[in-house]
Amino acid sequence: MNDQSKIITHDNLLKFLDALRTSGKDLYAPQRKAQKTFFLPVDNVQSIVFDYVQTTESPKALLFPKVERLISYEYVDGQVQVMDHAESRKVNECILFGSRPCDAVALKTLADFFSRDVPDVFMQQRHDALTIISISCTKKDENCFCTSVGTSPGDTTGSDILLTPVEESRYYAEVLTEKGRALVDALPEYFEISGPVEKEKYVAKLENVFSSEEITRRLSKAFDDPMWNDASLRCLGCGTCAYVCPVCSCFDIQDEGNNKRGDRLRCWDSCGFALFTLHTSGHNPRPTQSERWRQRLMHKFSYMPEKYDLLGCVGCGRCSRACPVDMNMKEQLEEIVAEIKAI
Amino acid sequence: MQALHIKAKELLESGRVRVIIGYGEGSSGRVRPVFIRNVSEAEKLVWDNRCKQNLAVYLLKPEIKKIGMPAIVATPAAVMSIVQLISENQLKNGDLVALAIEDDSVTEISDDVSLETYVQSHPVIFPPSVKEEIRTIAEKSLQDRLKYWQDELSRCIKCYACRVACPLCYCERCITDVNQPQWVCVASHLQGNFEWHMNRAMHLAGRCIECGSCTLACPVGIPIGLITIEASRVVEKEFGQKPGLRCNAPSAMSTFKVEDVETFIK
Amino acid sequence: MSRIGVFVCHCGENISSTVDCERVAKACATIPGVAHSVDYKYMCSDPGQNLIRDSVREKNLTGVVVAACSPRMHEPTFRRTCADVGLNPYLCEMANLREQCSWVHAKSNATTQKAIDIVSMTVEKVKRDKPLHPIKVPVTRTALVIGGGIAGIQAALDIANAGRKVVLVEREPSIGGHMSQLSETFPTLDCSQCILTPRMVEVAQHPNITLYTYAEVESLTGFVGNFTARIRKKAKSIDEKACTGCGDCATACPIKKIPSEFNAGLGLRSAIYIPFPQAIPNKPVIDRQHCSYFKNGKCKFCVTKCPADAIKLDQKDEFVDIPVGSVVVATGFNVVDSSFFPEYGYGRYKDVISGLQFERLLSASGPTLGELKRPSDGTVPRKIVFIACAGSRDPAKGIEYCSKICCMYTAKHAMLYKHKVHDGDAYVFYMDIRAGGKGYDEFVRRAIEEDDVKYIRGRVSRVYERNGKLIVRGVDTLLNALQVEIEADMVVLATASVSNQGAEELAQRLHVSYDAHHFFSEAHPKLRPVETNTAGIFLAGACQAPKDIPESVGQASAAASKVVGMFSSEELTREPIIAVVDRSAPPVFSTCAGCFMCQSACPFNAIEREDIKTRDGKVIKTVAKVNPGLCQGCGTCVAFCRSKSIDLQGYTHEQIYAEVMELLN
Amino acid sequence: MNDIFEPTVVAFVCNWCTYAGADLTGTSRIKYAPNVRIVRFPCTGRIDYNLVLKAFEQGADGVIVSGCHPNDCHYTSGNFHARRRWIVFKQLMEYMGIDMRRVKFSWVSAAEGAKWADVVNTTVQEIRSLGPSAEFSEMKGEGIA
Repeated sequence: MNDQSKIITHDNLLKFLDALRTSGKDLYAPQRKAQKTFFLPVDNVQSIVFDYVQTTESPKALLFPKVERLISYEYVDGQVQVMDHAESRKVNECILFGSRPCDAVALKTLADFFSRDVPDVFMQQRHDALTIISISCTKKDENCFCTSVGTSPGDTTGSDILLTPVEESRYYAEVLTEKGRALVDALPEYFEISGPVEKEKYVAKLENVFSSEEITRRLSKAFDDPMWNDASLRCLGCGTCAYVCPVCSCFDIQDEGNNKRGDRLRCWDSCGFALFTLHTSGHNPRPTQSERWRQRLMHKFSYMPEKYDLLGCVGCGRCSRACPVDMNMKEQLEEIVAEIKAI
Repeated sequence: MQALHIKAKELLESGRVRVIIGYGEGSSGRVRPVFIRNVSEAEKLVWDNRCKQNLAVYLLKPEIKKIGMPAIVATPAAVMSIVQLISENQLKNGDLVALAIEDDSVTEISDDVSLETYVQSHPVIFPPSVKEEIRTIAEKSLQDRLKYWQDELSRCIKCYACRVACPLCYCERCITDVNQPQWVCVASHLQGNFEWHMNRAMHLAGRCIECGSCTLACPVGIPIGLITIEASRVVEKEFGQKPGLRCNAPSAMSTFKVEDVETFIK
Repeated sequence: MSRIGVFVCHCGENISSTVDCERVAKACATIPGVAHSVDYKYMCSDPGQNLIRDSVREKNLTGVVVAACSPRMHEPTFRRTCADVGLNPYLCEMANLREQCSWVHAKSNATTQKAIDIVSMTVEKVKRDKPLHPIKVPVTRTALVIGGGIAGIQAALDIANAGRKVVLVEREPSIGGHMSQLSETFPTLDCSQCILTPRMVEVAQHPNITLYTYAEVESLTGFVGNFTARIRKKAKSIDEKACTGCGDCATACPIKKIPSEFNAGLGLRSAIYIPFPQAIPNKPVIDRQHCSYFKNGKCKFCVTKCPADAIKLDQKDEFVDIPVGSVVVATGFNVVDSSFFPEYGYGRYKDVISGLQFERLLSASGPTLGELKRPSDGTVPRKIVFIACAGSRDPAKGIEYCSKICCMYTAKHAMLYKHKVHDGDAYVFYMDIRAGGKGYDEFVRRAIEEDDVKYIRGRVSRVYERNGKLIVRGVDTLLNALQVEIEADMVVLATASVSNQGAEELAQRLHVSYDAHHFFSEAHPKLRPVETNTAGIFLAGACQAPKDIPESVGQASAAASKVVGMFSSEELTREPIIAVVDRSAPPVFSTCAGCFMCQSACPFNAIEREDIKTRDGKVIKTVAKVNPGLCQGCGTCVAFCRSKSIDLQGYTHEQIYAEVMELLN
Repeated sequence: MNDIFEPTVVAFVCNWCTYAGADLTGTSRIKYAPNVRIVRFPCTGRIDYNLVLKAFEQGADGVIVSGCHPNDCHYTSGNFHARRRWIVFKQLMEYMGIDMRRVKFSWVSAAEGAKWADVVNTTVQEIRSLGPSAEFSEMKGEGIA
């Protein structure tokens, strides 16, 4: 029996969150806006929602904001003064509540990806300051495929605390890391020690439809497959899939400013845009949507595993749900398994 | 739907068209754009009240153009976009066959005259909820409107789904991709988002045919269509011109009348 | 990195009295990309320009900012200076520190700061300037002269005598203008018609001049060197070729009581008429407003009487389009009408008349054949009062300016009166006597001293009738503001000169600027007095401002020499400030999406469609293309282009953007 | 320290009318507030609405847009095109909640030197009473982590 396994009631959970919120930490949790669910700063714990299969946007912005200031410069008395925000800023302690196990895996992937060779200080600072309280999935939809990419509805990877809803509005809480333990230890009154809980009984059942290794193997032969063209005909080339994806991490560096002062910003970018690979000469190595759609798949399932031993997809299904023209990731992957001959 | 299948087969079989741009069954009970190139696939075409997305956007997509003569399953809004695109030299007579469906009968519309006749009798009708939203925003005070839009636009992630979903956003290089100078901030901070949506509005003024595809496409649920609808409404109110009605109509924003009225230029 | 030179001019003290020029130069030296920054007393002087030349050479400058007066003043000067030392002239721009800074603000820190900002912004613009090369366009070597008064006649003759074709358009049935109405001219008292008529005849007979009378300029399109003038030939209702000018028609015409324009309303004319005996062409026109045939469909007496069968009642207005290379506007002036002076009784009392009417009374060709008689009863006026500045220099009446010619013609009038009525009394009420000009002051003195004209310095408050006399009540400011009352037989008003009727509409048709009084504006009050801001259009005579005959003739000759100079070569060079459509390397070819909104936006039809083709002729895309010969550089298309695929040379997106960014940081 | 708020006003003007008019203000030695910075364009038709946005983003408190009176455009119709653009732009900005009292549109001809001074002075005065522009400075930086 794990002494870090506890039980918390729904009411106590809200009290616990409220206590965290008022402790000076930033608390982000799923809330509704325009009939969609987003991780937003919490003003009132009552506005936190629990009835989602998956949020519209992923929580990746907490590690990798859509716009992040890297440096600032100012021209003073004929001298340029540069301020490196990696050195000067102070990242506040932050709690992410309500992420799904797949999100926690994704955030770990993101952090791992950004810490290879030269570690990204911005990412590291945010990751160090972030405590993740995830909730296991008791529901799924047809866009979910976490089990096929190596995770599962009750996966503890990446979370600091994992809550699994059990009977009577209670949650089975697995306190997984030091960060998680620190939170619980500071507010022990809301938790009860739990006996053994058979988590599998409560979490959603999701059939494994393919193996990611299989996909990786098949993609290595599929670069010139005619399938890409057909599959991407309806793709219009927006960045929605990349921006809602918890793992997509492409960015663009933009300087905004004038002769006197300005900022260097890191902004989200997407390989779905024609502009992404457009050369100054006018040449574009990925001239049509077909190459761009292929790139998206290849990057996640071929290049990332081969180069970094990381999988670029956690099967959350957000891209499929958000796509304005119903490009469906799971369907595409199934097609790859079915259509492309294995080696 | 049966009539649509028959028409599709007939068009493909006769070789008159190479591809039918239509709606097919998608995931999670949604419909999705499909491109039917073989008679055997014709039965995949679907027509019901889920078919809202403006498919005219595909008429200008190079990959689709490459296939050859298209027929398009067209909502009234799509026909309006086609008319507007013709007036903007992006399409011309004979470039496509539009298939308008009513009570399970399919009408082919392809020449300028029939397109114009069709749009006259088939105005784009919003759902009442859109009308309600327009009214509420109009009634807000200036400050409340600013708050409202700042709140909405702060969610924008600049995925440009609104841009790609719009049949009239066909520029090969969008102003937001122009970087010498950078007219529109690339970053999706609030200022950059405001700039982007203000530019979209100005660029669609007198051109937006109010199909609402941008709002449908927005993954974060911003009612962005309201801005471009307002832009076209202003043009109609001030200059008496509605887009998407005539194939040779000059653009309202690049023409003028000496008697245009304003009260604010002193 | 740019190497910009900044040259701050003190303009004597014009700039330096409110702007700390030294500080401006110092501040600008710290702008990144500025390699050299100095101030100097007179940048436009020879040493000043040498300073620029030397710096360009020694410091290898890649651009020059001259912070001095308005670019409208000296930009060409400094661009030439730069060109002298091999710097492309379009890499030199001016920062306007005088007209838009030092002259309009008090000496203060804020004023100097503004000056620094103006220069910094210009530096940013110049950093992004590209070398440009003037555009050559062919010239149509025919001039259009609008207005057949003395200025138009002089300009037309000078141009024609230089061997160039002229089209002269006159609104009235005859050329001659106001000068043909005058009796004698100051200061020599030679007869106006005697000196004018030969010129009119010369115009009619000149092989290089095509004359359109009773015609107006309907529109002017195109641009310098290549205008097209559309002339409306109003229906004269006469076959001019057939007409012999015998005048039988006018005799036959039953409608005879129309006030004659030529006689300033003092005489009458018929509905078919030749305005005056010396008219050119000496052919009648039918005034359709008054003709009974056109009013009631009956009459045709003239048709019956015409021995040449020359009367064509069904004639219609005709339009001719004439290509011309330049235009001289010489549309003259007018005098204010009677409603302007209720206090003087003008329009109410027959014997209160305008100076122009008085000219007609004095003229041998006038309604009294040169005998001076009162319009009311035909008697000779024994006492006559001239009121100078009738309307002029009167802000209360909306005319602040001096009409310039009145002092002289009033002296002339008084003098001529005294010559005709030796024992009569002539009084002149005046504000100041402005008699600058060769022999002018001597002329006025002669009127006072030799002809005993009584000059009273003061204004007239009222003229009213009492016992058949016109009581002129005024004040003599030289006699302690003593009230003066004169019982006069006649009063002559030196009415203010105003712009001609329709001047504003004509200016709009020609796209030339005009002032608040609708006089046409010259390009520069001192240095370009005969040019307008619209290249190829010149001004002559009183359409620009009130002028006397020698000045009008002088300006007409000046305008003619400008035209002849322009016509001296087959090609013109134009400023390369034109729009250019983006053309990029394949596979993009051009970012233009081909919506052609620019086409409907362009006021000059300068945007064409161009097919970009593969080598085997397949069209890849159709994009906009600017015809550099037609583009005038307004940039309207540039602001319309959604994808920013058109840019305006000299005012590029990058330049203006950089200016705004610099201004506000 | 001066307590009066000195607004920054940017003026976008056409070369032929308002710029010349502003030159005339100078030649006539009519004084006006030094808060204005003039950017010269060939024609009002050339003035991009984005510049108004950029001006506010860069911290302008007010903007003046001025050119030739209707019918007086040196290029015939650039000002008519501009007029349409401003009619639409103004209403859309207001729809988005922006206070357009900070943008002054005027026709100032080459002969109206006094009017130019008046336009600048009244604008500066009005903007001064409105206070510093807040809408755009609020948006600036919002959403940057």
